Amino acid sequence: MTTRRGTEERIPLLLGVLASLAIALVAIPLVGLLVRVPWSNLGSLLTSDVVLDALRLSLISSIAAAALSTVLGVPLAWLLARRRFRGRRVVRAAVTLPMVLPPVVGGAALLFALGRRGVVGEPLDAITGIVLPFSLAGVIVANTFVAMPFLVLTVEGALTNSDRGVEAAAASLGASPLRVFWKVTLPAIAPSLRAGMVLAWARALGEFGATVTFAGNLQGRTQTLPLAVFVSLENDRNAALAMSLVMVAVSFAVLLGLRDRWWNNR
Amino acid sequence: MTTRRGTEERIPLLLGVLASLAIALVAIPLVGLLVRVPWSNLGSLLTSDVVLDALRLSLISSIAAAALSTVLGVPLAWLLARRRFRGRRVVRAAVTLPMVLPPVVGGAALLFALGRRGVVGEPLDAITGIVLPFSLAGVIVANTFVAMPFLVLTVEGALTNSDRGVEAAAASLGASPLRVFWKVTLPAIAPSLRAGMVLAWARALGEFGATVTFAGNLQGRTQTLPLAVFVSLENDRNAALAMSLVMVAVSFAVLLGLRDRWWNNR
Amino acid sequence: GTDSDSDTLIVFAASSLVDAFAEIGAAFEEQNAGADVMITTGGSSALRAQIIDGAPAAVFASANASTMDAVVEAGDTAAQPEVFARNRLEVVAPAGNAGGVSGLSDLARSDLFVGLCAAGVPCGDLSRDVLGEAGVTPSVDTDEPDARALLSKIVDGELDVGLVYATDAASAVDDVVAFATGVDMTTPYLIAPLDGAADPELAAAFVDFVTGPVGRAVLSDKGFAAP
Amino acid sequence: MTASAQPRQLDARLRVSRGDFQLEVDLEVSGQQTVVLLGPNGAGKSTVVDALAGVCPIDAGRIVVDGVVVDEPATSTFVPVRQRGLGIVFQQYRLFEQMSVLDNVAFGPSAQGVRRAAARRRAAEVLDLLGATELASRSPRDLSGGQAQRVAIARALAVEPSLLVFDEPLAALDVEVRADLRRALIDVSAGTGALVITHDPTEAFLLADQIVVVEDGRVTQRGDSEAIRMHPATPYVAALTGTNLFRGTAHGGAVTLDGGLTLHAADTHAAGPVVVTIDPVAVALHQAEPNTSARNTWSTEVVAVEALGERVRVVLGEPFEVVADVTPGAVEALDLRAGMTVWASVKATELQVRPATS
Amino acid sequence: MTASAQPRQLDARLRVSRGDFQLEVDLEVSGQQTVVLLGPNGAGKSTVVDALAGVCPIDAGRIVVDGVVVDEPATSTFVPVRQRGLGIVFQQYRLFEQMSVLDNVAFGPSAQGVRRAAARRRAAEVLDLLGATELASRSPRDLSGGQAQRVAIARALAVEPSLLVFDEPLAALDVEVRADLRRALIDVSAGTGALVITHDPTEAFLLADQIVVVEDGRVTQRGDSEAIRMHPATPYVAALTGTNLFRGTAHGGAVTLDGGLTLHAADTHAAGPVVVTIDPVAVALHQAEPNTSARNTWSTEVVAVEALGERVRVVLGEPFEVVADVTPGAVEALDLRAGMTVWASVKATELQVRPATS
Ligand SMILES: Nc1ncnc2c1ncn2[C@@H]1O[C@H](COP(=O)(O)OP(=O)(O)OP(=O)(O)O)[C@@H](O)[C@H]1O
Ligand SMILES: Nc1ncnc2c1ncn2[C@@H]1O[C@H](COP(=O)(O)OP(=O)(O)OP(=O)(O)O)[C@@H](O)[C@H]1O
Ligand SMILES: [Mg+2]
Ligand SMILES: [Mg+2]
Repeated sequence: MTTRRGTEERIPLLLGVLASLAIALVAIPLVGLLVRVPWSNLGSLLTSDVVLDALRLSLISSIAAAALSTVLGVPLAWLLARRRFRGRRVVRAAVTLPMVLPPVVGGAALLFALGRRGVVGEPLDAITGIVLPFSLAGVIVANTFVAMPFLVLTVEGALTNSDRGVEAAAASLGASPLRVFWKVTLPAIAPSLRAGMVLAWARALGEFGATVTFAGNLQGRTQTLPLAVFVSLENDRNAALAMSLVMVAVSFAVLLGLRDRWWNNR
Repeated sequence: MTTRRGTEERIPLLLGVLASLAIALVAIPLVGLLVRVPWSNLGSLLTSDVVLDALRLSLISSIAAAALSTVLGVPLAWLLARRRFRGRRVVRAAVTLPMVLPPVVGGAALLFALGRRGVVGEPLDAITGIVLPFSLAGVIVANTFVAMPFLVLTVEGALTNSDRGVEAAAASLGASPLRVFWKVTLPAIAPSLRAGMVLAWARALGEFGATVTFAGNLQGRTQTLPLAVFVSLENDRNAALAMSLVMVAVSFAVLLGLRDRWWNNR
Repeated sequence: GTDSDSDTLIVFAASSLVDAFAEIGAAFEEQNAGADVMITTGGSSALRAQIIDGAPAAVFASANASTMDAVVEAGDTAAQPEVFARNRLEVVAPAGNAGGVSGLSDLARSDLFVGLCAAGVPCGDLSRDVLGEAGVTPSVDTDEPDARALLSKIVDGELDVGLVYATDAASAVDDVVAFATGVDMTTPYLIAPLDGAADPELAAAFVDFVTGPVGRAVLSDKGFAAP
Repeated sequence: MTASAQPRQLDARLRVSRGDFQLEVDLEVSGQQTVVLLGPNGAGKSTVVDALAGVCPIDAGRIVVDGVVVDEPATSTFVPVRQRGLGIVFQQYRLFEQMSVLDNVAFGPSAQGVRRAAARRRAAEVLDLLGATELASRSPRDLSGGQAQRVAIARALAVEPSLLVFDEPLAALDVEVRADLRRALIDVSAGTGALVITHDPTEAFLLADQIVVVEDGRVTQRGDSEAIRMHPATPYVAALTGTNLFRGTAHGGAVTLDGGLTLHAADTHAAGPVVVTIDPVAVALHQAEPNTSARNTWSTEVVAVEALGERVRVVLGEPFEVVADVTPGAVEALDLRAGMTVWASVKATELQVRPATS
Repeated sequence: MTASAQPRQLDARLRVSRGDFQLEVDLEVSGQQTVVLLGPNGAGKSTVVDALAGVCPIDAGRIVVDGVVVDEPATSTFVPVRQRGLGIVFQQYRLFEQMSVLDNVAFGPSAQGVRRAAARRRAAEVLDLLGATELASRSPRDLSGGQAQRVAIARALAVEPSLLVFDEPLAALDVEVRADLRRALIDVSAGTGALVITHDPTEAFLLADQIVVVEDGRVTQRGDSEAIRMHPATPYVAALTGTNLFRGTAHGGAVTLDGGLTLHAADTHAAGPVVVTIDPVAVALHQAEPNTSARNTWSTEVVAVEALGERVRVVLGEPFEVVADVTPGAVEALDLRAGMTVWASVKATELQVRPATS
């Protein structure tokens, strides 16, 4: 249904002003960034091996982390929202911790646990030969660690909000809990699930501290864009700005590419 | 209504396994961290001026940033979910950028924009005498910049999901759009709003890169816990671990303190 | 906290100076009643960026010449910078030396996890100069953003070998074994008072104090070489 | 009962399209009239409400409430619903789940600037009027279906609107409450006009000063209860009032129905398109081909048999669907059951033939 | 019509508390019976559905479906609803908004392992049976109220359950569809039992093999339509069937009602607690104090006047609420209006006095 112009109420002044301030808070720094970007020699800065490698690794690892966060995080959110079990509050509080920990500390914690000398990492290495640090898998683990909580909390909030009567109806038609979850519960919270996935993806794309601490920083293997940016900030600021621009452009492209329908499916 | 034991369906195996993996991914590193914490001389490590100053600043700035994110971000989310306007997709994409930008770059962007020599900062200083960088206000601005997008996306997702018929009913009873928003729309998405606020608060509490770049790292003025942790990581690892523990404890206390009712109000 | 800004001396110092400057600052406060020295540490270039962007620092101590040059160029220094210390690199392996490291040439071994400072940060540039001089092509697994991050990965045993500053190795003497590189190359540390100092005299006094006998003694105690 | 000087409460020319569905309805409510919009499912009744409530802005036409144009695409006029002075009960209730029942009802007065305490007093009054006082502190989530509907009605009444719009206000209510509420509605709407939407003919006939029948988005008949009962214009209305109605073409004593069948009629003057109605009581049933003076006889299948108070209603199928009302005795005598074959007869004089007007 | 060898479809002793509300209802459905649960709003009818659906597990008692105990707290038995073989239509429909109507209806068969294409064929069939074929590709969000209810019914029918449970299945449906559906329901539930919940007595009387009347969480009467109609046990049932019913105590030719008023009765033998019923037709109205042989006369206020087919129903207020059915002529003669004062009379012989059983 297309709406006739003039049939929507004016935006309330207060909301309009606050929303504009919010937009300004985000937009002004971005403009500040764009102003400083070395537009003239952008081309050469961006086609270097370093940037292309980092872009590739960033896309792979952030998408993998978002996917992993979704696959693991949605069931966890469901559990938190739908089942009462002992220790539920502790689990919920624990899940938010990776958001609170400074990423560098998070990376250190990952090393303590999954590093070559880590509590779990050492037996893992001994038994399977898998070493997470200094590998792409490690980058993905670090990204998932920091990104998943965003997905879990978003989805849990939506599940708490959603109508359980419909789930009861589905069960009464003979659907197993898994089927109810997959066919009824998830589609009903689709917009929030999408928001959670975007949050997780974006957080993973921008992730720096945990990654560099846990997975190290090697061009072509573990150096994602934020790492490349950080390293160049030290010595070649223009390159750093140019790479930041790449990140801005990539996420803009992805988010604009997700058609409006993807967000507003009703 | 208290549920009789045994009346809930068993947790589907697949969901149980995935949720357990999710919990493990979060819990194992935390355990790793706890194992390494220097429990014996924790007392002396934690009562230093540095830690107390940083804790105070962290609490103030993260709460202020969460509040500011809510005040500005909720109206923006409403605008994105409820009104069609030109550039809506661009605004939505732009809002997510601070999540994607490496925090350090975000801090640099803030400096370019709001720094003493910045596009907006210079006139601001000249006219009002307000200087944001290297001040507590700057820390709050930096934290809000990185934290607000999480709130906006979470709330927008929930708004998209929510029943607009109820809003129409409220309007038909004579309520202004602002009243509808405040009395009907917001209460209806309360769980997601809370999730968004927790996300924003947690993100602000853990924020490091943008803060250090934009607001510097002065003990007692701008040095929040993550900054203090980072500095100690360089020279006194035990102190860094002890401080990380403080952060974990604070957020655990806050999240457990938010009674279960706060989350599950239905 | 800060009582009054005029008594507070904000010093921006390269990360590797943390321990040394903490001691020097304390000694300076003792000698100058009412002075409150606040040390802010970070990567040299991050500090440089903040100074150029107007951070209220009174003194800048950098771990290489180029960052200091940039600050001078920006016109933010109040006096000519001085070299006040030097640092060199050492080959470092975790205590126990499970990889059997014995010198610079082990950095070329692909069976070991090898770490360096990233190119562009002072210790990374120096590392590459040293390796080039010795004709060793390292088999690198990670370019760490600074020497401290690199050191802590070695201390934890995550890396088998790396090149860090001698001062860093000295600070972790119980947790690592160190070997000389066999190449005589050092990096200079420079210090200068800054234009934006709230109390320029105090800033100049602090610079003098660092380059004076007390400063020199503390620095050599922490493993720095004389200028 | 048309108002004279006083402006009409509602004067609407609605043209709305919703997906494939097209609505074209003109409506007037004036004075203290209760207009009932009656129609089958999916006819567009709730769409009329949505148009009045601004949820579905009209594509063409005009809505005037109390003399004020509130929606007119041609002049780009659009007044938000909150300024339209309507009290609407939506078909799905749409209660505010996060507030108590009392606060739900007090919401309207509060929104109109009444102080909190006064708004709650007003709410308590209205709840009392609807016999829902004991629900005041409950959450809407904990109400039964009928209780929720009562609260929705109370909420709309609390704002003292200049026009009440009720979408199926009584559907979920039990019979006792329904009678009470019907009285309350008549009381309340004594001062104002009311537009009541229903698919229940009894309700319509009881409440209405005027009935507007809507089918498939168009008005098919207007009039007071009496007129609609006596002269149903469409098969739907005929079914409502328990009459058989067919369209066909008359030609000298016979009528060929649109289905193809030809019936004999007593009226030999009618010609051209006509509407034929047959009272169900006039349809007689027989076990075998009847030897009767009735001019129209045919064999047919019994589709259903339903008790209807003292009579029994028998639905007949092919070749043409007719309803017959017979006595329980006849049912027993014929052993009527769904699926069996019977003979039916209608006297030519029982066919009422009127020229088709629309 | 009780089943003999075959196990009962449903045998339930339900004890549930929900907030302040207590439900204590015993129910049986056997063979091909349709049992109708009839009761006023908030009586606990939907709570019965919730208990059967496992949404509100019972606190005590036992639910047996098709011979299998599905809920019994004493033995900690609890079978999830999906294994109970029930086809439930909830009062709020609860359609899946993210699926098409067809997929909504196909959901049940799919969940029971029917292949996708077959499930959709089955769904199309059921939609066809309910005359909703043209809705198949629509979204539930775009349906009218009645259309949504039809889809909800189709969805429950599609699973071919061993017991159908319908919570107000016809409330939102228009009269034509209602009649169709009623037939479809009777058809479908011919093979299985059905528990139909309604507040509409006509619906109850039409559908029921047995009626269970629930009031305030308790069963107040059971029986077939005839029994309930002839011998209403409570004022609610009496009102449903258009009868006046009072409780009181008889003592030699007089009955003192629970309200305090004493009436004369012809029956002089009754003593102790009794139920008194008065046919509305037996209540006569007069402009002034009547000079009549009727032993009971009193002055009262007219609360409401409602047309009721060929009769007019007059509701009288203090000192005791009675309904009188009079002719339109009488209304005109007396100029009856709500609010006026009239005299009423009832002959002692018109009081039917029965001993109170419950
Ligand atoms: N949001 C919508 N989008 C598209 N079509 C719709 C929408 N809502 C209703 N319709 C269709 O418009 C037509 C009219 O619907 P409406 O709700 O007005 O019917 P109604 O007369 O109120 O019926 P009922 O008695 O069943 O409530 C129906 O065919 C319906 O399917
Ligand atoms: N979730 C709930 N929590 C507490 N009380 C409830 C809840 N749901 C219903 N009730 C109360 O339980 C009683 C029975 O409600 P129920 O829904 O079973 O009534 P009903 O007979 O279906 O009525 P209706 O005809 O209005 O649908 C009512 O008083 C109702 O207010
Ligand atoms: Mg409708
Ligand atoms: Mg109910």
